Amino acid sequence: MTEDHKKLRLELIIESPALRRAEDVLLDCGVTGWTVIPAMAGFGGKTRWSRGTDISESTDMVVVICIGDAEVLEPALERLHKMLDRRIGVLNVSEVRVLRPGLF
Amino acid sequence: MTEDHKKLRLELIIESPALRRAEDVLLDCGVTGWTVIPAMAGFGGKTRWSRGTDISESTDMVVVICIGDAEVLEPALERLHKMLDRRIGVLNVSEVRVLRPGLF
Amino acid sequence: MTEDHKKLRLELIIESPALRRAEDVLLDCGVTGWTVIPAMAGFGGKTRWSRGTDISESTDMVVVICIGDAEVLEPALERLHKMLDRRIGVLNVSEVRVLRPGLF
Amino acid sequence: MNALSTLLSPVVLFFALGLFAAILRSPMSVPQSFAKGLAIYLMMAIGLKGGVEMSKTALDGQVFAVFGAATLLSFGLPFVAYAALRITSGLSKVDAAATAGHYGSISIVTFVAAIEALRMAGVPSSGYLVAVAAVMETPAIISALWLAMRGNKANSDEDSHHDRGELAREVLLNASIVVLLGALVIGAIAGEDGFERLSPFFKAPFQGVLCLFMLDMGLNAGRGLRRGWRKLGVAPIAFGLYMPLIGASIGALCGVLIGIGPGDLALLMVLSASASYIAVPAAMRLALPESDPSVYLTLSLGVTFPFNIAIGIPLYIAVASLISG
Amino acid sequence: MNALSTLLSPVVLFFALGLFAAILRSPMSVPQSFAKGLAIYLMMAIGLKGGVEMSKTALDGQVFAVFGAATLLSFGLPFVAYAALRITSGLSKVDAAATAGHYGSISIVTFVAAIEALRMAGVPSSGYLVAVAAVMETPAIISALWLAMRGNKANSDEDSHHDRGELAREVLLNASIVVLLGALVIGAIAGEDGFERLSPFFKAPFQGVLCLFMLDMGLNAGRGLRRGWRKLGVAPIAFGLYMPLIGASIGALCGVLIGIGPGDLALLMVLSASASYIAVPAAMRLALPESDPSVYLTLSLGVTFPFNIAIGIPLYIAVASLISG
Amino acid sequence: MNALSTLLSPVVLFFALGLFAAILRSPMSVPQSFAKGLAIYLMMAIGLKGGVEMSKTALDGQVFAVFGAATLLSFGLPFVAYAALRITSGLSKVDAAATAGHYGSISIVTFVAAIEALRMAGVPSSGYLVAVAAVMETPAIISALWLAMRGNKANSDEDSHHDRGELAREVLLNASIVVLLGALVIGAIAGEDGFERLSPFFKAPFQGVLCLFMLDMGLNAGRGLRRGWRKLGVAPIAFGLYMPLIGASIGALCGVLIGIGPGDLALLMVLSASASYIAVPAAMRLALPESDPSVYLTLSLGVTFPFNIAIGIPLYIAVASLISG
Ligand SMILES: Nc1ncnc2c1ncn2[C@@H]1O[C@H](COP(=O)(O)O)[C@@H](O)[C@H]1O
Ligand SMILES: Nc1ncnc2c1ncn2[C@@H]1O[C@H](COP(=O)(O)O)[C@@H](O)[C@H]1O
Ligand SMILES: Nc1ncnc2c1ncn2[C@@H]1O[C@H](COP(=O)(O)O)[C@@H](O)[C@H]1O
Ligand code: NA
Ligand code: NA
Ligand code: NA
Repeated sequence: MTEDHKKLRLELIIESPALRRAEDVLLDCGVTGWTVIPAMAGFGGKTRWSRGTDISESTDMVVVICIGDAEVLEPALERLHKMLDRRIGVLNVSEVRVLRPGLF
Repeated sequence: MTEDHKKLRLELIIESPALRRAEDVLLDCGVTGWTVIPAMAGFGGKTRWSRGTDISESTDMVVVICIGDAEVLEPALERLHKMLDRRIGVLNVSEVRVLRPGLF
Repeated sequence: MTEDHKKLRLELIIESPALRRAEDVLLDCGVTGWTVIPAMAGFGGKTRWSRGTDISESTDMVVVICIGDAEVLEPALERLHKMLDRRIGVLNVSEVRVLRPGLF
Repeated sequence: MNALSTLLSPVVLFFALGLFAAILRSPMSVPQSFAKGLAIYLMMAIGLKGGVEMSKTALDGQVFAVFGAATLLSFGLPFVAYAALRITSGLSKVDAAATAGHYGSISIVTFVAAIEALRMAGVPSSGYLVAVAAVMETPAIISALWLAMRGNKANSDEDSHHDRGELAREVLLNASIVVLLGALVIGAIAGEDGFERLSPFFKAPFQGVLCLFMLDMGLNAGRGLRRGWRKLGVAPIAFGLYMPLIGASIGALCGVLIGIGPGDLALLMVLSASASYIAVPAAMRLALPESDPSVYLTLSLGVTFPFNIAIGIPLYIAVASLISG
Repeated sequence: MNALSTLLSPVVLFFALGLFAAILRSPMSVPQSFAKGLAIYLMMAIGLKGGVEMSKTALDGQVFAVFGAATLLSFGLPFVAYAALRITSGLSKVDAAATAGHYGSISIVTFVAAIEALRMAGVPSSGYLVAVAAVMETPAIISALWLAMRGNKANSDEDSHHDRGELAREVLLNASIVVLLGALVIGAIAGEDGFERLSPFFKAPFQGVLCLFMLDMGLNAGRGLRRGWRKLGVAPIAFGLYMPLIGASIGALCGVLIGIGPGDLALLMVLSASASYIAVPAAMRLALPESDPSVYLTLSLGVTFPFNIAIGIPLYIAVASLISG
Repeated sequence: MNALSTLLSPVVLFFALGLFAAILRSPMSVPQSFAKGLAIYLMMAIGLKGGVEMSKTALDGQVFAVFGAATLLSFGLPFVAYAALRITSGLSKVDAAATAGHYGSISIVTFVAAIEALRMAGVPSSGYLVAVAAVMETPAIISALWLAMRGNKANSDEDSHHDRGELAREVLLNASIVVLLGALVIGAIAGEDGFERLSPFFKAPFQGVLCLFMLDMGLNAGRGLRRGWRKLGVAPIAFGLYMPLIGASIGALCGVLIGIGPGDLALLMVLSASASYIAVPAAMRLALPESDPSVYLTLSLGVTFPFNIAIGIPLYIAVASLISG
C-alpha cells in the first residue's frame, strides 16, 4: 500500500566550482541524499553562457535536487541562501509528495 | 486562448541500468511521454558518487520526468514505488499546470 | 533573515534546434534568467529517442527552467504555448518559494 | 578491387557490426560527444587533403562546370524525390518535402567512405570535390522549404523576417560547411609542405578513425531502423533504396556531359546518391517542425546510408570506370 | 625485463599518478565520455590484433581445451571467492555473491596491460586469447546469480520471464563482448594486409592511448578507494589482494595441464586473477539491485586492479616463464 | 621563419577559423568533453617531452635562477596589472584584482603554441620550462586574493579555515598542474628510450591535435568576445592588448639578467605575457565569487589569447633572438 508523505523539494542552481561547498552544507544539515544535474546553458546577470566556453568548467552551472523533510531542509535553505549572498545562483523550494518515506 | 489544466509531474531518480524497466512500466501504464535527464553526481545511502567513477555507467543515476493525468500516473506511481523496494532511487510527484492539454 | 516569496517555475521541454527561439521569447518577455539542462532520452509521439541517434543533435531535447514572477511569466507562457503549436514539446508551470527575491 | 573486397573492408564491416548490435538491441553505445569529435576530425582531414590537392592544380572551366552542375543537382533532386514520394507513398506533403530535401543534400560520411574506397582501388580523384560536397549541402533545403510552403501561406506568417535571417545563418554556418571549407582553404595555404607535419594526425590514422566512427554510424542506423521502420510503409523504404540509384544516374549524366574523369565522376555520383543526416535534419526541425523526424532520419540514416556504404559505392565506382574509364 | 622496469613503465606510472591525485582529492578528471571512447578504441585494437594473429594459425585441440578451461574458470572461480568471503568477511550473502561474480569474470584493461607488458618483455602470445577473454566475461554472472538466489525464491518471483530474457540480452551484448568479438572477426577477415592500413591508428599509438586511459583508471580507482574503504573491513580488502593470487594459481594449473606456452599461460593467469568492473557491475545492478556497488567496485577497481597492474602482471609473467618457459 | 609564416601556420589558421565562425554566430561547436580530453593529451605530451629532455641535462644554478624569477614574476605581475587596471579602467577593486591574477598566471595552450613555433623556427629550448610553466600557475592567485581582500575583512570572515585549506588543495592539484608535473616526472623516468614507444601517440600527431584544439579555442574566444565585449569599455580591452607586452618585457629583463638562451628567453616571455583561462578562473569562482567572469574571461580568452597566438609569439621569438641570439 502506498502512503503519501509531504516533503520539500529543494532546487539549487549554482556554479559548479561552488558545488562542493553547497554539498557540504546539505551534509551538515543532515539531509539523506541529493542529486546533481549538469546544466548546459543559461542566462542571468545580463549575459548568456553555454557549456564549452570555458574549458575549466568554472562557468558551468549545475542543478542540485534534494528531497527531504521540512525540519531538515528549512535550516539548509537558510544556510544556502546565505551562501548565495556572494555568489550567483538561484534557490527554490516546492512541496512534493513522496512514496517510500522511510528512507528519507 | 490558453487553457490551464492541472496535471501531475512525476520525478523519478533511478540508476541508469534500471531505466529501461522504469520506462517499460510507464509505457505499460499508458503515459503519453517522458523525458530522461542525466545526473552527474549525488549522495545517498551514506556514499557520494560522481559520473566517471565507473566507466560502465552502472552507478550513474538518471532523472525521469513524466507529466500526465492523475488517472494515468497514480497506477504508475504505485508500480514504480514497488520497483524501488529492491532498488535505490527516489520518486516524487507534484502538481503542475500545463498548457496544451490535448496532447497528453 | 530569509523572506519567502511565491514565484512561478516554468519548465519547458523542447527540441534543441528550437531552443534559441524559446530563449528569445523569454528574453523578450523580460525574465531575469533561465537555465538549460540537456535531456538524454525520452518518449513522445509514439517513438522513443535517445541522444546519439543523430549526430547533428537535431533530435536532442532540452529542458529549460525559468523562475520568475507571475506578471512576467504568464505572457511568456502564452507565447511559448503558441510556439509549441507547430513543435513537439511540453510546457508546465508550478508554484515555488524562492529565497533572495531581489534578484529576479 | 572488386565489389566483394569493398564489402569485406574493415570500414564496412565495422558499420555492419554496429548495425547488427543495434538491431539485436545491444546496450552498447559510443558516447555522442566522442563521435562528434571524430566527425569533426574526419571533416578536417578530408578538407585539408582536398585543399592540398587544390593547391597543386589550376581551376579551369571544367571545374566551374562541376560546381554549377552540383548546385543544380542539389536544387533539382528534391523535386524528383518529392514527386516519387507523393506518387508512391502515403507521406504527407510536409513529410515528403522534408524527406526530399535530404536527398538533394549530401552525406559527408558516405563521401569520406567513397574517397577511401577510391584510394584503395587506386582511382585518382580531384581535391576540389570536397568543396563541391560543401556546396551541395544547402540548396536542397531551399527546394524542400519551397515544396512544403507552396500554396499555404498560413504558417509562414508566423515566421518573422528575423527568424528567416537566423535560419539562413544557422544553415549556412553549420559545422560541416565551416569545417570543410575552412580546412580546404587552410590546406590550400599550407600546401604539400605544410601538410607534411599534420599528416601523422590527419592522414595516417584516417582509415582507422573511420572504422571507429563507422561502428557508431552502424549503431545509429540500426537504432533508427529498429525504432522507425514500423511507422514507414513499404513504399518509403523502397524509395530509400531506389532514390540513390536515380540520384546517381542523374549525377552521372551531368558528369559525363562535362567530361570529368572516372574518380571524380564516381564522387559526383556518390554525392548525388547520398542523403543528408546532419545539416538537413537540423534545418527541418527549425523550418518545418511539423515534419516527422522518424520518417526522414530512418530513411536517410537507416536505409540509404547502409545501402550506399555496402552496395552503392562499389557500384558507382564500377559504373564510373566503365563510362569514363 | 624485470619487475622494477614494469613498475616504472609509463603505463603504470600514469596509473599511479591518477591514483595519487584522486587520493589527495585533486579536482581533476578525464571526461567520462572521452574515457569511454578510449576504452572502445583499446578493445577494438586488441580485438583486431588478436584476429589478425588468429588468421595466421590454425585452431587445434589445445585451443579448444583453453576455451573449455576458461569457461570452467569463469563458472568456478565465483564459488571459491564466495566461500572465502563468507568465511572471512562479514559481507551479506548477496554482497558476497555479487563480489564473487566480479572475480570469476575478467578486467579487459588488465588484460590489455598484460599484453603490453608481454610485448615489452619479448614473450610471444596467441591472438585467440582475446576471444578467451570475451568468453570469460559472462559465465561468472550466472554463478553469482545462482549463489545469491539459492534458497530464497521470494524476490525472484518479481522478475518476470520477460526481464530474464532482457537481462541475458543486455549481458551477452554488452559493449566489451560486441567490440572484442566483432573486432576479432574483422581482424581475421582483414588479415595482415588489411590490418596494415589500420595500424597507424590501432597499433602505433596503442601504448600512448593506454597511458592516457590509465591516468583515468587511476583517478577512478583512487576515488573509489577513498569513498569506499571506510565501509569495508580488513577482511574484504585482504580478499581483494589474495583472491587474484588464488585465481592466478588455479588458472596456472589449468594452463599447465593443457600445456600452453609461457605467454599464453601468463595471459590465462591474468584473466583468472583479474576482476571485472564493466560488465559485471552493470549486470549486478540489473539482477541483484540490493547488492552494494561500493563493496564490489571498491574491491575490483580500487584494490585488485591496482594490485594486478603494479605487482600481479610482472609476477604472473615471471611465474609463467618459470613453469612453462 | 618570418612572422607571416607563423600567421599562416595551420595552428593559427584553425584558431582564426573558429574565431570567425563564432563571431558570425555559427551554431557549430566542439563537444566540451572531447576538447577537455584533447587538452589533457596536449599537457601530457609537452610534460613528457620536457621530462625526456630534462633527463638528458643536469640542473645547474641558472635553472634554479629561472625558477626563482618565474615565481617572482607570477607573484609580481598581478600588482602591475592591478595598478594599470585601477588607473585606466573603471573596473571595481575586486574585478581588477581577479583580472590581475589571470595575467600573473599563464596560459598553457599559448605555451604549447610557442613551443611548436620554436620547433618550426628551429630554435632549441630547454625541457625544464614545462616545470617553470607549472610553477607560475598559482602564485598569482595569492597576489590576486591579497589585492582583493586588502582592507575589507568583512567577507573573509565567512570563509572558514576549512574552506581555505580546501581552496589551496583545489588550486594546487588542478588538472594542469597534476598532468604537467606528473608527465614531466614520468618523462624523466622513461627517458629517450621509454619515450620512443610513446612517440607515435604523443609526438607525431601533436601538431595535428593542436590544430583541432585550436579550432575549439577559436570558437570559445570568439563566443566570449561576442558576449562580453559590450560590458567592457575601451580601457580594459586596451589593457588586454598592452599588458602582454608589459609582461613579456619584464620577463625578458629577468631572462637577460640570468643569461638564458634565445629559445628559453622566448618561452619565459610567452609565459609572462600570457593570461590564464583554466586554473585562475576556477580559483576566482571559489575565492572571489563576486568578481565578474565575463570581465576576466573575455579579456584573457577573447583578447589576450588571440593577440599572443597571432602577434605575440612571433614577436617574442624575434625579440628574444635579437637580444640573446
Ligand atoms: N530566474 C532564473 N531561473 C532559472 N535560472 C536562473 C535564473 N536566474 C539565473 N539563473 C541561472 O543562474 C545563472 C547565474 O545567474 P545570475 O545569478 O542572475 O548571474 C544563470 O546563468 C542561469 O543559469
Ligand atoms: N533525498 C534525496 N534527494 C535527491 N536525490 C536523492 C535523495 N536520496 C537519494 N538520492 C539519489 O539517489 C541515489 C541513491 O540513493 P539511495 O537510494 O539513498 O542509496 C543517490 O546517489 C542520489 O543521487
Ligand atoms: N508527458 C510528457 N512528460 C515529459 N516529457 C514529455 C512528455 N511528452 C513528451 N515529452 C518529451 O517531448 C518529446 C516530444 O514529445 P511529443 O511532443 O509527444 O512528440 C518526447 O520525446 C519527450 O522527451
Ligand atoms: Na544527394
Ligand atoms: Na577473473
Ligand atoms: Na602571465
